[in-house]
Amino acid sequence: MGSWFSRQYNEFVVSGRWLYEPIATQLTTLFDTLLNSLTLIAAPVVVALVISAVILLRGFKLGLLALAAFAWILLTDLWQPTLETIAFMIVAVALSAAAGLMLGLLGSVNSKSDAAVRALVDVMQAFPSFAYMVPVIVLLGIGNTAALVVTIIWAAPPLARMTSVGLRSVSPDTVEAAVATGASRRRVLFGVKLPMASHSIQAGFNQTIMYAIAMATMAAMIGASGLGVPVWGGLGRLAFGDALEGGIALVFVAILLDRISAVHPAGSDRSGFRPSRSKRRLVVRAATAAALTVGTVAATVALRGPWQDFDDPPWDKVISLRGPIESLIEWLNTTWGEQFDAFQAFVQELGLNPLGTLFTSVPWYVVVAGVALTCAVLVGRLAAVVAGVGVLLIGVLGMWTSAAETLAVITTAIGLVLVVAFPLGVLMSMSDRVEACFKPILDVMQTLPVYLFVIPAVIFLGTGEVAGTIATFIAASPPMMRYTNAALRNVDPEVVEASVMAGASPWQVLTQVRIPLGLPTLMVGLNQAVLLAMAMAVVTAFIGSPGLGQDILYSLQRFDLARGIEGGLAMLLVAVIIDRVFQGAARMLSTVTHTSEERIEAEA
Amino acid sequence: MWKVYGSQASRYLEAVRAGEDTDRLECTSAVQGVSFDVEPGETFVVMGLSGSGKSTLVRCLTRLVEPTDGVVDIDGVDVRAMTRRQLSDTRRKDWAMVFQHFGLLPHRRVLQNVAYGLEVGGVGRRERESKAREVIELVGLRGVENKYPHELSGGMKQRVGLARALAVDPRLLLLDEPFSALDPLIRTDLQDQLLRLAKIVKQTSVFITHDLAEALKVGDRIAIMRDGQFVQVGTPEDIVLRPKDDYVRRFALDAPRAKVVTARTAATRATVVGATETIDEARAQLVAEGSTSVVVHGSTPFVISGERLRHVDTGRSLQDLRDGQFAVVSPDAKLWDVMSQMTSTGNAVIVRDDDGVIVGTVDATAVVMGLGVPTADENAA
Amino acid sequence: MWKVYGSQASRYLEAVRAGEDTDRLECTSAVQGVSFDVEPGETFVVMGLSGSGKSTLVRCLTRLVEPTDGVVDIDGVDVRAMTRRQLSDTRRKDWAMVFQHFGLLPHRRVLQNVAYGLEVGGVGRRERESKAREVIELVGLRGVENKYPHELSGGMKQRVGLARALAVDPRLLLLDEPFSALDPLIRTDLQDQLLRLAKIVKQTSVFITHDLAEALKVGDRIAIMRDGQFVQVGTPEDIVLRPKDDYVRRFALDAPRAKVVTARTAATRATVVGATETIDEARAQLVAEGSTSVVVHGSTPFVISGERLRHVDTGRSLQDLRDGQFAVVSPDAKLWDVMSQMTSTGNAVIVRDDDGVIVGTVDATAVVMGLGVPTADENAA
Amino acid sequence: ACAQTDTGGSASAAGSDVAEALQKEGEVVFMSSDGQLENGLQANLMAKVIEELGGEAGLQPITDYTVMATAMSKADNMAVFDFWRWQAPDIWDKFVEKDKTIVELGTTDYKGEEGWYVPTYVIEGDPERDIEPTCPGLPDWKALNDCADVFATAKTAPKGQYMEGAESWAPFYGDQERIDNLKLNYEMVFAGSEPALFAELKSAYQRGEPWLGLMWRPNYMTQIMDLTRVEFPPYSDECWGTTYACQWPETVIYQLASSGFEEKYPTAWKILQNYEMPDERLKELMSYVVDDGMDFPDAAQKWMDENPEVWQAWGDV
Ligand SMILES: Nc1ncnc2c1ncn2[C@@H]1O[C@H](COP(=O)(O)OP(=O)(O)OP(=O)(O)O)[C@@H](O)[C@H]1O
Ligand SMILES: Nc1ncnc2c1ncn2[C@@H]1O[C@H](COP(=O)(O)OP(=O)(O)OP(=O)(O)O)[C@@H](O)[C@H]1O
Ligand SMILES: C[N+](C)(C)CC(=O)O
Ligand SMILES: [Mg+2]
Ligand SMILES: [Mg+2]
Repeated sequence: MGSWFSRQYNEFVVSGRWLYEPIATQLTTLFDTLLNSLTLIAAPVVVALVISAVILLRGFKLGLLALAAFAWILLTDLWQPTLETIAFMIVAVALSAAAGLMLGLLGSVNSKSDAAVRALVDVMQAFPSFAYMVPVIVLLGIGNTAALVVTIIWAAPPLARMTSVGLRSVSPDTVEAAVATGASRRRVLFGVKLPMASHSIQAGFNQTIMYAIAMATMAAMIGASGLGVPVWGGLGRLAFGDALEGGIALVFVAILLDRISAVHPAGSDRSGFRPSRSKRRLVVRAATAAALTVGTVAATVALRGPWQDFDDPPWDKVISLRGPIESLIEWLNTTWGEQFDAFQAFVQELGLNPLGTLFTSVPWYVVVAGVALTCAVLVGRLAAVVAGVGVLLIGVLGMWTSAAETLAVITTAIGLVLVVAFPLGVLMSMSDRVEACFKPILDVMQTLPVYLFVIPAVIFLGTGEVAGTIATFIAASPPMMRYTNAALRNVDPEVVEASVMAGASPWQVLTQVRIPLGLPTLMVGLNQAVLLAMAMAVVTAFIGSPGLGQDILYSLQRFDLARGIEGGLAMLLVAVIIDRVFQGAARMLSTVTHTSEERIEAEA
Repeated sequence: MWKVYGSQASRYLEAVRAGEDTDRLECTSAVQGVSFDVEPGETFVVMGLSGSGKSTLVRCLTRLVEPTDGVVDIDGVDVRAMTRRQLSDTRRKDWAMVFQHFGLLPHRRVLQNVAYGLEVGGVGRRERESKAREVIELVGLRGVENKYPHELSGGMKQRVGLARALAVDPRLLLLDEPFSALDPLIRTDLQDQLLRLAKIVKQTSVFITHDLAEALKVGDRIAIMRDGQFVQVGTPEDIVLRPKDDYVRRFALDAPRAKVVTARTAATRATVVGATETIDEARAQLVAEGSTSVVVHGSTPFVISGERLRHVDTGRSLQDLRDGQFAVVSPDAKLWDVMSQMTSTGNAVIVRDDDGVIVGTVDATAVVMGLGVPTADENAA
Repeated sequence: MWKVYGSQASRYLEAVRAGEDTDRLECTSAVQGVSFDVEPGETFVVMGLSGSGKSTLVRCLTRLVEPTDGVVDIDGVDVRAMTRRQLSDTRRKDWAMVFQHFGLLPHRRVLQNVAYGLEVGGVGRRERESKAREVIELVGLRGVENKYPHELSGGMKQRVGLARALAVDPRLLLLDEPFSALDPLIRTDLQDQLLRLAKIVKQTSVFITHDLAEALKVGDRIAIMRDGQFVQVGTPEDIVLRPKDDYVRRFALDAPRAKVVTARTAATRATVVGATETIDEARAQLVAEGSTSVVVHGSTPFVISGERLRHVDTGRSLQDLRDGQFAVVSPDAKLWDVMSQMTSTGNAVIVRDDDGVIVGTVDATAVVMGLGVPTADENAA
Repeated sequence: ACAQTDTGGSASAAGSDVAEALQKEGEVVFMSSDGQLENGLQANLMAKVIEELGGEAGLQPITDYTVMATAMSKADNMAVFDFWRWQAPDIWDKFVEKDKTIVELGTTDYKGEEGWYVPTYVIEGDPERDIEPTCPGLPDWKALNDCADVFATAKTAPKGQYMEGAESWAPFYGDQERIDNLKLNYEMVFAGSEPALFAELKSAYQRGEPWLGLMWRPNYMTQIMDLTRVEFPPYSDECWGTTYACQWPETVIYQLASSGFEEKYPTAWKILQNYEMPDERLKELMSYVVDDGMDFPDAAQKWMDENPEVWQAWGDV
């Protein structure tokens, strides 16, 4: 199957040149032009412009964060890669947004088109990005162009989803009012639906940005320039300090982008369509921004000397983390080595070994029947057939053992998530202070490139499935904590009050009310955690974690299109089956607990 | 008119016609064989509990929901035969609708919301804004033209909704529970405003509500709907005093009767005499007509009870028998107003129509009887 | 009692005490210096528009919301001084609450929902389920014990909510707009049921509503709340007939007066005579007492109007003057019932208290006056 | 592009012709792996040299041979200075032999030494760090079986652990055959990737624990650590590719270029032909990075500042 695809594809590479080459050329030109023009502007002016814009749009607090970000970037001598990342992001986000909007519009037409778009978007997201890197570079070579394509494929789905959801959940009252006034369909779409879905679209846009930046750093693997390069390079040299410098810069950029594009910036009016800001505050912001920009431009022109090159600060590195991190790691490694070893043995013996034996020893027909039955109960008959065939297909592809290994790692990691991250989420939901404490940590964890902590993990835990499991657990924890927190906090306050009024203790309220009622949302969180764990399979393959990730990594390193496609397909199948099962469970629970489906969708 | 929801809607109708059992078809029959006329200038109210099919009915009229079967004729045009284009056109020019949850465009200011219908209809900016300002004034919203909907209170939002509908000078105005999301005091305000407008512009409208008091207040005629069918159609008094079945009666029990029943209904016949006639003449006429009181006609008419007239000295003039103040009300006055007058004067009230003809009098007994409170036996039933 | 929302709550109170300006503090003062007593067995109603602070007030009573300042004393215990533990304990045993949106546990069956309070209180399974079944029967829900809340209609859900509250035999029952999410007919049903229960178990309760008709119907006393303060506290009749200010008056205008005003209020004094007395004696007594009618006491008492008595032959016995049927009502009967009787008999109604003492009579005029409709002048004001 | 520096000014008369020619030819790009010291350093050095000589040169960061080869095959101006042909035979077959989109530019002056390495303290101990020798019989391979328990881990015990890089490398090293045919009591374990392999070694080295795994010279790790290669029976053409029961061959490392390079960038091509990087020189360059903590451009610059005559001679074409 994979080799058949590989043959077809190789033919297309030759015969389809007329189709893809012009597109690639356009992309390349676009990116180069943008980067060149950015490089032409003096660094201080770029900094001043960006900070001014941030202040104007989001206020002084975020302006301060932007200032800190630039200070870090300039002091660690990462100006050039940062500019490249910015240029990359501008192009990638613009194109992903265009693609996502189109798909979303298409999906909102009717329920059939919605189903089609949803399926497409599911595949785009569940198919491991590493697996389509190879086909893309076969087509376009390496470098920013290929990276852009991969990033666009990866980042468009969230916007498509949210656009479609947003358009379909526009208050039917308002749409009806417009129709009753005699407005045409086009008018209703552009004059009513799109503006009213703008919140939802904006939230999708925010997601798209976050996906794009995650992929932009990953794409350093296929030759994208930008901050991913120092991170990968640092890791390659085992210069973790260097990698961390780049990683911190990335986190800064990501958090800034996130806050700027967030739908409800902190402190704004949640209910209002247009938060009515006080005019005076706006004026102060505008004045500061203008003063900052003008001052910087003037100073730059006056001091042309030291900034002569206009594209690089006149100093070398001022801050370097290499030394301190090196000593820290050495200290940890030499002092706690035995404890790390013990922990490794613990996870191996209690989680991975028994589960691995279980997954590989169960006969295939039992698995097929089991999966089909589960789907039949939770989702429906059609889904059961599809899932059953899917599991069979994994066997046919020859990915049975790999899939079992992957599942063992994921199951162990999710077990750890349930034991560690879920209680932390509960804790977050019970105390505002704990929540405030964890939020920034979760933000950083989710924006930090995963591989940044994967390689150092090897120092402590060695290579292999234990390190892979731990890395997977760490990556999959944030969504579980977030969703747990949200699920438990969003429970109908009246039911909680009724319970308190009946004299229930906080523990009783938690176990008898909050958890049962939040269960659908908790399931969504668990689903997210599992899907994220799946996505980690390739990353952990870099540190020798066995399973489907190895197949994809192999394909990447040996140019084996066939094996990559097969591995990718197997992963897609596993992910889709898991996703459907969890969604089915969530839906079933939600009919009992009466949480509306839209709410789940909105949270997802 | 029929509206059946569900994929087997057409089969449903066939089954109904053939008298078959419809249970096995998975359909919701929201409107079932309803038929009615609305007179020009009339406010026709449809009332019923939640889910009784009111919204569906009114949406079928303008094909916001396609009727499954039936005829809709508005201003002599067969609505169901209209093309898409004609329909849009008519919606722009002739019909307007007010919604329970306002249905305002959150991203537009009040002025642009009100002008929306005109904008859709292709009216130029200046013209439509001046028209919008006019209507905004009419609904008492002057000064908020430049606010966004989320900056307004519920009552103000609904005024905007009303203004938007009125801005196009619709020939037919549809209102789907326009006030039910509002606080009682604000609701009363808006009902009064609507009544005032209805009087000024002689608006033809179909008004949906689930609140009987509201229906009685704004409706010229009321249709009580239940499970997709009209249980009773009639004037407010019909509904309150002559409920057709138990269902309507249960609603009517809580009705503010004093504000529904008219003086005409409650009035008892009185013998009318001129101020110059003698007491004897009046007495004779009273006996002949078998009425219980005499109204002495003149510029300030007054009432003499039969009892009093019978025991009074015949020598005196009728004029001498005037005892206190007497209010005069029109036959359409509600008993509430009659009682107001009675409380002020302490006397019976004279009912005189616009042509100066005395219809009768309403005394305390007539009020109590006129309110039509069910007897103790009926109550127990 | 005070409840101020916001981070500067304590400063707000100081500022109020010092008479300073509070505008610059970013606080919402939801309940402002409200103070009241509830008698055992009484239903105390708090009514007011949305946002007036009703929910906050009732939540402060049981510390679901911590009051900013003030004293809460229930059954002689200082609620604000209770420890967490005591509070839980008291909530389990002595207090219960019914919520607007029912607040049922969606994942538990009706039986377990009703038994929830007992379960939390540590009552054994068998005992709590038998008690729950009892209460389920009481609210008329037999047969649905094993359904889930989402399988029930709104009215049934609220019955479950009520049953859950009643299951613990609370000394104090709090109800926060328990019926406002329901259809009018169902609401009436539940109000009647609540009244019946209140009578049976002599329940002390605080009932929140924004519907005046409901307040008048279920309340022994009513507090009208506005912007966190009590505008007026009084019996239903006080509110309707003696509104303290314009705000209350506007509400009262729409009140179903006939169902509020009692016969005691409307009755006019009558001269009471024995059946054996002569007409002359009765006449003399009437004149002496200056009343307008005579009630002839006996096993079936009847009324003779002063007018008639004056013109009648002195030779006849009082008994001969009985003309038609005369109904007897208690002083607490509402005018609605009085009017029912009047409609049946066509005569005035005799008001007699439980001890057999005649309080007076109510004739049509008394009814009209008793309804207290504002005079035309007042109306205009 | 690299920042211009003003240390030059020594361009000869011939130099100005070269500069002109280079200008006309346009930008050439060198593949640079940040993670592979020897590779990245050379790419940085030559980019600087070309620019100093008046031309334009860029760097393409890479992390992977496959990705690199695809890029080179699509372009006509790319070159790489350090390519381990034997470890990527399918790339060689496809792009060099079959498609001919990549051509040989030359071979390096230094040779690669791959093989099984252990930290030297395993053999000799390290009194300074208080480490006893744990397998003094090494580097002779015959000592391996006696030390199996020394190299054993939780995963492989009672066998010893031999750590290999990625699964995709294994076929070309014949490690499994070597283990089987020499009857070694060892199990092969994959680190997953080059950085992971390095991290494993580094962890063990820091802790002073025994470690046995694939490593090679020249390389960052062999540069910073004291490692010793296990001595297997001597290499023979018969053994390699069949039993693998022998030492690795001395690795010839290739330099490659896009196939159009010579035709379209003749001047640059000649400069690259002139370029020499003997073992000693590479070690010197690498020590700037490893010992002095410089980054690649600075290391290249320092070397150029100190040896202007050497690199200027390369520009004599
Ligand atoms: N789009 C639809 N598809 C299927 N059934 C529908 C649809 N819209 C309404 N119904 C059903 O038709 C019936 C009548 O609904 P309708 O909305 O007309 O009632 P209503 O009287 O306006 O109620 P409310 O007071 O709640 O607005 C209900 O049983 C409802 O469930
Ligand atoms: N948690 C809170 N924080 C801040 N303000 C609050 C909070 N809860 C209520 N308020 C404010 O206190 C005031 C009174 O609210 P409350 O809910 O008591 O009113 P209510 O009379 O019960 O209204 P409704 O009829 O809508 O239930 C309102 O202005 C409300 O906005
Ligand atoms: C010897 N290896 C192939 C693993 C290393 C290199 O790519 O240089
Ligand atoms: Mg409706
Ligand atoms: Mg409330």
